Amino acid sequence: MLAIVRLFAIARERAGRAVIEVELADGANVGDLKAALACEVPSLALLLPTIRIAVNSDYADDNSPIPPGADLAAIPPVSGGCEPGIRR
Amino acid sequence: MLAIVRLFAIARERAGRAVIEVELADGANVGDLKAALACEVPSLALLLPTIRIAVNSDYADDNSPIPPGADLAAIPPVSGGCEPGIRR
Amino acid sequence: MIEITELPLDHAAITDSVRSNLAGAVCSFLGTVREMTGERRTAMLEYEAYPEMALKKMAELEAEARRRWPILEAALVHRVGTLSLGEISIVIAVSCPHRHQAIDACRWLIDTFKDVVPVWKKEVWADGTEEWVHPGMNPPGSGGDGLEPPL
Amino acid sequence: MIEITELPLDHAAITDSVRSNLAGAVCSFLGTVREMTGERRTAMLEYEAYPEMALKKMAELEAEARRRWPILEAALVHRVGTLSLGEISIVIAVSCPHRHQAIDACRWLIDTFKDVVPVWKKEVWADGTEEWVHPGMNPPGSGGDGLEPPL
Repeated sequence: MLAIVRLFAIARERAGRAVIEVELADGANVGDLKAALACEVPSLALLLPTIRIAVNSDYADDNSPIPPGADLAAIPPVSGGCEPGIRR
Repeated sequence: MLAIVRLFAIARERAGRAVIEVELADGANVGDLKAALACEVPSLALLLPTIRIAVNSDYADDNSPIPPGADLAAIPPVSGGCEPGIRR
Repeated sequence: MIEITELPLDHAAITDSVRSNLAGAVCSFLGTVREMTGERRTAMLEYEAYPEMALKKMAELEAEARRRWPILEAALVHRVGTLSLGEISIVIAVSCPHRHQAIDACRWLIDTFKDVVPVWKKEVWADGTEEWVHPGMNPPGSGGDGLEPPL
Repeated sequence: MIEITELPLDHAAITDSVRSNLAGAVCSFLGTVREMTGERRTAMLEYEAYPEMALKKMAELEAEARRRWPILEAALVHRVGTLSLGEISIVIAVSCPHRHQAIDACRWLIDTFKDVVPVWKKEVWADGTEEWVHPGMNPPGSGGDGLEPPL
């Protein structure tokens, strides 16, 4: 199946694009997707350990299945709001 | 010396006036003032245990001296703000 | 900004007064006239202050808060007189570099304000009765004695 | 009110939107663009969101906050795009019957927002360099890993 993954923030900038399409085996899970992304876009490989994948707007772990047609996104650590470097 | 005491809120309403003048011995302290107030205005007697006296806009205890000409006030428990009955 | 006023409070202007390019966070607290207290319905509130002492204590609160947190700007404004349902009785606004500083300072300021600043509130209930809200003078069992302001 | 917008935030309107006759307390938090971070000077900030997911997570945060506190009204609004010094990036406003409820709920909402809502910030420093603020991707020693959003 074809997985269409939106990229944001540093992931988008490192990849040089806002969307990546990768071909996955049917029944692939999020871990498989991350492995495919690392192959497809080597510039993302070093970021991937800190990136979470969202499946249909929910955070998913590596074992989560990827339903066909799911909305997929690569989510770098978030920092909405106003103050860097505190509390983390 | 003459002590001029401002009354607020329930103390003002119970006394029926906003200012009380009482004659004190020179060297009188806040405890003496409260005793004089209880004699002068019997309707305040039951309130006095919960009332604090302010001397020149600071809370004072019974042993505090009363300088001649001091601004004096009877301060019922305060409740500025917005929510009754919580946290106390 | 430290103020006691009979005029309606402009919370937007008070909040804007503490904004700063050095601040990453602003926390504003508004006390508003609540209609229901348990089963009882409020018609309006009357606030009375001892203005000279209130302003002095408010300035002391701001100074103490500035010792405890890196406050850039602070505003404490209380309204007195008769307030209708939903109207604002108090606004406290604080700006700090970081968010927890601003929120903690704002919380400490409103808590301590209610302990030490000589402002009193009278409930005018919808049934026509009136009642001063004096912690420690209210019916037994309603809680502490309110006699030991920490400042 | 749950919103992601490119327009400047009207904090007064957002705060007014949560006022209620059933509330005795309103707490509003504003995140603003701070000029100094340590010795470094910010020129502007750029915010980027994954809007669909951000709105969903913001609605989940509001729902969870309503389970934890007796919230009457809540508003969560984040701005995206380029923001100048002092401008407001986020407003969170909450009304509750009592003050600690409103302050605690507001604090929890801003903390949890920053943990789970997909909004990112890029510092554009006054020296012309740019830097995404990604906790856990920043220089070693800058703190936790930001990898376990609680929701």
